Amino acid sequence: MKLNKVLVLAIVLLLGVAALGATIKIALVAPFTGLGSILGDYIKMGAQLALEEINAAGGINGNMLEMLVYDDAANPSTAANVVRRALFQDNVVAVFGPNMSSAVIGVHPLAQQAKIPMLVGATSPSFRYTKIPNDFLFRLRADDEVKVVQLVKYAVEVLGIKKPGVIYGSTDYCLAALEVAKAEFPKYGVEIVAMEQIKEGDKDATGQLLKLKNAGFDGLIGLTHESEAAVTVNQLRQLQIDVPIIGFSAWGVPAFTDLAPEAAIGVYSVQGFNPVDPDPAVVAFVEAYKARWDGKEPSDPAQAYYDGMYLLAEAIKNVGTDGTKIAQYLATKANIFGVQGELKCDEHHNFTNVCLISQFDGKDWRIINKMF
Amino acid sequence: MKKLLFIAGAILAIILFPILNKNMYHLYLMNRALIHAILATGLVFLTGFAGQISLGQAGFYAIGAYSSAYFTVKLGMPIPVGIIIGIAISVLAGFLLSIPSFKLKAFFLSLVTIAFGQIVWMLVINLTPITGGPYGFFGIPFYSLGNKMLSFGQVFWIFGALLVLCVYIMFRIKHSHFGRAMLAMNDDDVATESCGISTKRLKIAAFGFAAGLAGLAGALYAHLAGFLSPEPFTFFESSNFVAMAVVGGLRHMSGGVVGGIGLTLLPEFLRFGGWENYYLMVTSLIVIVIIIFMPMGLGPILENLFRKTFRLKRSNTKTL
Amino acid sequence: MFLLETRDLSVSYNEVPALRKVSIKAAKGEVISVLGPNGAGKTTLLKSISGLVPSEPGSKVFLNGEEIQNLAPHKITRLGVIHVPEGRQVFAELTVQENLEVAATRIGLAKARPNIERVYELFSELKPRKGQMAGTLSGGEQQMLAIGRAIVSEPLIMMIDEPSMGLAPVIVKRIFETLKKFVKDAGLTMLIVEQNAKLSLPMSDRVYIVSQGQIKLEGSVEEVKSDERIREMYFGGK
Amino acid sequence: MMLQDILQNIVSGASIGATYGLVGLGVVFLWLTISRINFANISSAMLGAYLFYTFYTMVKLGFFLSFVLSVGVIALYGLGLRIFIYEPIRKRGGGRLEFVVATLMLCTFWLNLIIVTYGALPKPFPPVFGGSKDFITIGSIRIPTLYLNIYLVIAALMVLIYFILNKTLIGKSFRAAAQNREAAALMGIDVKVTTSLSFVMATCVVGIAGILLAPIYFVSLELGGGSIGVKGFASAVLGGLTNPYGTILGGISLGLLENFSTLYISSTYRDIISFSVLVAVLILKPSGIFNWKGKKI
Amino acid sequence: MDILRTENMTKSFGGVVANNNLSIGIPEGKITALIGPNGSGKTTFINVVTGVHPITSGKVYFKDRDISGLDVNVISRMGIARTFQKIRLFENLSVIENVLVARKPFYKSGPISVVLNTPKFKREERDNREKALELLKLVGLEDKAYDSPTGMAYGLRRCLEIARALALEPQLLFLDEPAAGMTRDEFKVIMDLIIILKERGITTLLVEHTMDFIKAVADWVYVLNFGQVIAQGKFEEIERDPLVLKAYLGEE
Ligand SMILES: Nc1ncnc2c1ncn2[C@@H]1O[C@H](COP(=O)(O)OP(=O)(O)OP(=O)(O)O)[C@@H](O)[C@H]1O
Ligand SMILES: Nc1ncnc2c1ncn2[C@@H]1O[C@H](COP(=O)(O)OP(=O)(O)OP(=O)(O)O)[C@@H](O)[C@H]1O
Ligand SMILES: CC(C)C[C@H](N)C(=O)O
Ligand SMILES: [Mg+2]
Ligand SMILES: [Mg+2]
Repeated sequence: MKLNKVLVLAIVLLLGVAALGATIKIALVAPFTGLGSILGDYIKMGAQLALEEINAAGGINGNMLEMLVYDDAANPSTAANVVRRALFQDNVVAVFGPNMSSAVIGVHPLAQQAKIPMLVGATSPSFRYTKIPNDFLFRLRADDEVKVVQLVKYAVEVLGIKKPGVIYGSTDYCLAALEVAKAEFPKYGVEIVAMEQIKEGDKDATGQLLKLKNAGFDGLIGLTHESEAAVTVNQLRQLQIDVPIIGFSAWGVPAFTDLAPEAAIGVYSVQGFNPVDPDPAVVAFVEAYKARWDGKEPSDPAQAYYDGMYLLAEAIKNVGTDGTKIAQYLATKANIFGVQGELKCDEHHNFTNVCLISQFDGKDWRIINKMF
Repeated sequence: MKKLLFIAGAILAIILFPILNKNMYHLYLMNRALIHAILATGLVFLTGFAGQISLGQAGFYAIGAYSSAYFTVKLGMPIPVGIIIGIAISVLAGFLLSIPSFKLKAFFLSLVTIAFGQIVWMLVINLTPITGGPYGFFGIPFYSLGNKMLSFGQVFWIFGALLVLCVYIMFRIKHSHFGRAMLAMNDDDVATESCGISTKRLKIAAFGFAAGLAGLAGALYAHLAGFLSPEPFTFFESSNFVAMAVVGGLRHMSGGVVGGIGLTLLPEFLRFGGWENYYLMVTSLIVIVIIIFMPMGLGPILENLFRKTFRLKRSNTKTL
Repeated sequence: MFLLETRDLSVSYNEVPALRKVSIKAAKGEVISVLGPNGAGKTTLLKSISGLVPSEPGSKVFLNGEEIQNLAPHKITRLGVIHVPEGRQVFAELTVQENLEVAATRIGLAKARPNIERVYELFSELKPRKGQMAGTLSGGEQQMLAIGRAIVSEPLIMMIDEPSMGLAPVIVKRIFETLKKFVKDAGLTMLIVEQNAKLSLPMSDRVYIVSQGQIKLEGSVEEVKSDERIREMYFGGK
Repeated sequence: MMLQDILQNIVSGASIGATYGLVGLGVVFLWLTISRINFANISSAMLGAYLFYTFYTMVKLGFFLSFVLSVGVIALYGLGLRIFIYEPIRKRGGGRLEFVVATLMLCTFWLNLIIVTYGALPKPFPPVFGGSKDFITIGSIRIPTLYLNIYLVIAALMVLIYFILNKTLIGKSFRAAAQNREAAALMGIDVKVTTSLSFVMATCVVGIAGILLAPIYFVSLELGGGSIGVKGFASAVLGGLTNPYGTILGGISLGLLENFSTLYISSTYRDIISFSVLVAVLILKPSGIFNWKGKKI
Repeated sequence: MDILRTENMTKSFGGVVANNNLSIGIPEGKITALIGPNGSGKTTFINVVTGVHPITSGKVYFKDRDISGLDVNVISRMGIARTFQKIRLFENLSVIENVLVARKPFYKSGPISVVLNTPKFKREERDNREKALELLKLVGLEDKAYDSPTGMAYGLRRCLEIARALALEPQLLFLDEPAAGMTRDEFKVIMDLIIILKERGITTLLVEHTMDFIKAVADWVYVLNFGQVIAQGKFEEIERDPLVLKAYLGEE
């Protein structure tokens, strides 16, 4: 059954390639090995789904898309190797990824040098166009500043948190969010009472939580990755500390709630994507994704790169495969409706600012609020 | 004569490579390979000759990289000065790390070196004002002459020359009273001391030398890549460095070079085309297989091959 | 039939021959001395009998008429061929007591308990050191322990490599007296490699002189003693 | 700070530390029996956890059968380690460092094998040892039932390993064979069997540890590549690499050190502090502070 | 004149007192023997004097200089060389290199001249190699100079160890059971060697259990038991001492 599908697909692809000759090579740089490989498969599956759809519909002006996949091991230094290979040896038309912010900041000059557009799902606000004016660099989803601004707003205005305590991780993803939070709370006249770090991989947060408790916090702001989120909520319950909890985007995913299904009930999160979103575009995407990938559920990066592939296809369809032209088109003209809604390049070179506030009800993330 | 031939061959290869191959990716990769070769050469010296284990070499690599980056970017020093400062700080750290080795043997020492690597790595992450922390350190100047940027090919020549220099220094030291003393210490501490040799000083020197080469490698990397982030300085990298030294051949001059270049290129050949999930498994299996079948490393085997093809005899000053 | 017999035993290290077609025999209850200069191959002979070094094809070792040259060393040991190796080879990080207990592997700990006590009686120096790591014993104490281990395992044949090495004269005497008693009481068969021929010959039945990996001379003690060169070498022309 | 909080911190620190010690037991075992450090030690924990997860959650075989099967597979793996890694390297003249590198690479291998077979997402562990809501309350301190179960197993394993190695003849022959293979053979010890058994037992201990720790560490890659491996090694070294009790104590003190530097100094610099203390302690007492016999390696 | 003197030297390992309040003098230019039952503390004496074991209490004077507490290498360079009861060679070095290791203190070239391979360094290397060969000749190992010491016969290994010790150009030489495991023929070589050394003015302290050997060479004998001196004198006197007879020689 599955094999058949693959076979048919392969034949279609082959026929397409044989019939039309030229293929358009695109690179995808993401982590597939080591501890950082959680995201790689989502990214690849999202992008590939879009690519197959586009090819099945006849490709771009009759030319098929071909995706070359590269592993960056979630390591900017490796990303620097593979992006060079993509750009200078494999001569791709565009690069998707890397997905890690520090890697993007490290390698984006190469895109400029090669005049090839680079579309990334990394979310740190540190490489907004206003700060790093690279005409070839684009972001496919809402950046973290957008999300944390919403998170803080919700925490103060709706949850009524007056003395927020923050627990955060040690990656750039967490630290960048922390910076934004530190700047945002004072705008509401609220001071963060304590900030404690939990390292990736730690399985005990007693010390940190006790410190927050002693600082008298009345709400927890969670800026960590999924596993640490699970550790944190589990231990909050153990210590019988009862405060509202609102977490960053890594808190709004099944990877977190699966690990702490009971303790996570009632937790709020700011999300970039919610699979139970009733928006028809989302519903269609989730169905297509599940059908293609054995019932696996998509996630935020999957939709971002899915959208990205359509954006790129749109650009190539209109201006051909010249990198500079594609970049110009993406920056000024590209405008499509994707899973995330309307995609259009803004002054930060972000295509969207969509995010959601949701609450976990023990099974799903119930959407409370969706912002564009 | 034969030695000259060998050296001439090596130099010729280094000179020709960038002329024959202008692919930016290949050159960049070879530059990284040379950097790793320099670092692994230091490890061959430290472990193969002096008998001290270090599983924290990425720590020195980081110190060299961030120091040079800091001094060139934040304090505006020229690149060579930055590199020298990077080496100097690494060497000092190396001296410091040699202190536990006076008392600690083998695996107790290896834990200390792991801890050292972890401490440096966590300092890199947490000393954000100096290192940029997990955000990374950006805008590190690339090699240039006057105000003309060098090409990757020219950089390759510089790195190649540095590597040859490092191996040459190690070669001379190995075939001197210092090298003999180190090999002796590797066999038997007490007997070496009884020969009137201070093993403490030898250990300090060996750690210093290896740290210096790692620092040099780090500094070279910083200016090659143009940015730094904590990821290339983890325990995983430290263990890769040791793997390079072992795969190349711990007790051989060429060990670091063969292992450093080999283990940099191997995963790059496999990282693509549907292999992206599997290549690390394959690479680690290949390394295991090499160790199982050739625990003495690839270096000596290549040396023999070279000897056979050029019909060279083994030199008669036998070093066992 | 002989209890132990080697036939054309040859051994090489890295293709350099160390033993060439050596044939020796030992009947039950016999004490055999093996003499020879440094590097003659005496140690190699014992090692190849006990299986520590592989012998070359064509070599045969018989124990009670059965071929044992291809058995693993621990199996040969379990058959009762106990080798006290050159250089003591005590387990440095086991205590004295533990060293003796490990030696009981062949016959089982329960059966070996009285033997262990006998060793402590025989080598009273070891008794206060029961709990000391064997590696920190003095050279002679280690030698006592090595011989003690052999005694614990109730050998059928004891092959002992330079037992007097590093031992004070008083202990040497004690050891040789004990060994004699074992031979007499328990019918032990012994193969002694000993440089101090003055000590080993009086208790030996027959002697093999090895040199450059070959048997140069073989015979009873008297026959050997009458050989001029041997007297020169081992008895200082006395 | 309230006394109750401090007590709670002690309990949590000691608990997480005990898990380090548990992993360290595997290190000690292999060190004592073959004088090698298996840097893929922690991989056995990951394999144990994933195997159990497969048998219990995916194949649904029930607790007992799943446990036995997982441990059985791990035992085979241990045997494989000896036959395919340890022996060939030793036979061809490779030393400890070659074994170190081979096992480091093995660690990478298993990690990525798990990624391609199970994916990289952590998986929840079935609450067979106590759910996330089960606590024992002593005064005002709450200890998850899960941890109590873990304590029991740790105590049992610790005593068992100590007993095997120091009180049984087979244990002594393990150690003898580690120190001198030739002499061990001359004592009638079958060195092949003892090394096989050592590997099997060392991997099984860590494999069982993996199953036990999975509720805390999740069925995740962290069990096979995170910091717990290094911390387990550190615990073993604090126990002098030879002392099972010392190893557990070493782990517990490491955990306490971590939790108290979080509480009183800084959560950011916690690991730097604990690693520095570790180094200092080793320099002061090279044979391990929790190694009262003072044995040297 | 005593070249080496200990004053109330005590060494204990936990409860075991291996050397108990020893006050011993080693006369310069003579051959002194140190004998005693197994475990009486002879090797420990050497280890403490050469700095391998830290001293528990008391003092050691070498040519009237207090050397207790100094590092092994410092003491060795002052002119005290030794061999080990259990032979310790550098198995990964060739025979001549084993000897050359002990020549290191005589090299003047620093790392820089080594790396530049200066003529001065080359000359030094050549001279020291010659010196090493000379020593190998003295002990009869010159034809094995470039072989590995591993697998070499026991007696030859012992000789190599002595050559290595002599490479330090010592004034005082400690030999810990040099004749153990040798035939008369073979230890004669070493006996002759010690006498040659004596003629060259090297003081030797000899630990041995072979009485023929001691008898032939020793000028003075100390007998230890339980870490204390129980007798001293010429060998002929010692031989008849009832205490020694009972504790060591085992004759009634
Ligand atoms: N492991 C080895 N590798 C290479 N050669 C060896 C090895 N062991 C022994 N030999 C060689 O084999 C020969 C016989 O050695 P063996 O040890 O059997 O002599 P031996 O008679 O016991 O001498 P000794 O009286 O010194 O103990 C020697 O020439 C020695 O150099
Ligand atoms: N590290 C140690 N711990 C405990 N006891 C020790 C240690 N080292 C030596 N000893 C004990 O000290 C005593 C003296 O040992 P030493 O080696 O000096 O004896 P020796 O006179 O050289 O004997 P031999 O003639 O047997 O070589 C011995 O009984 C030994 O067991
Ligand atoms: C979701 C995160 C783990 C990754 C994040 N998007 C980044 O920019 O690094
Ligand atoms: Mg012998
Ligand atoms: Mg002694």
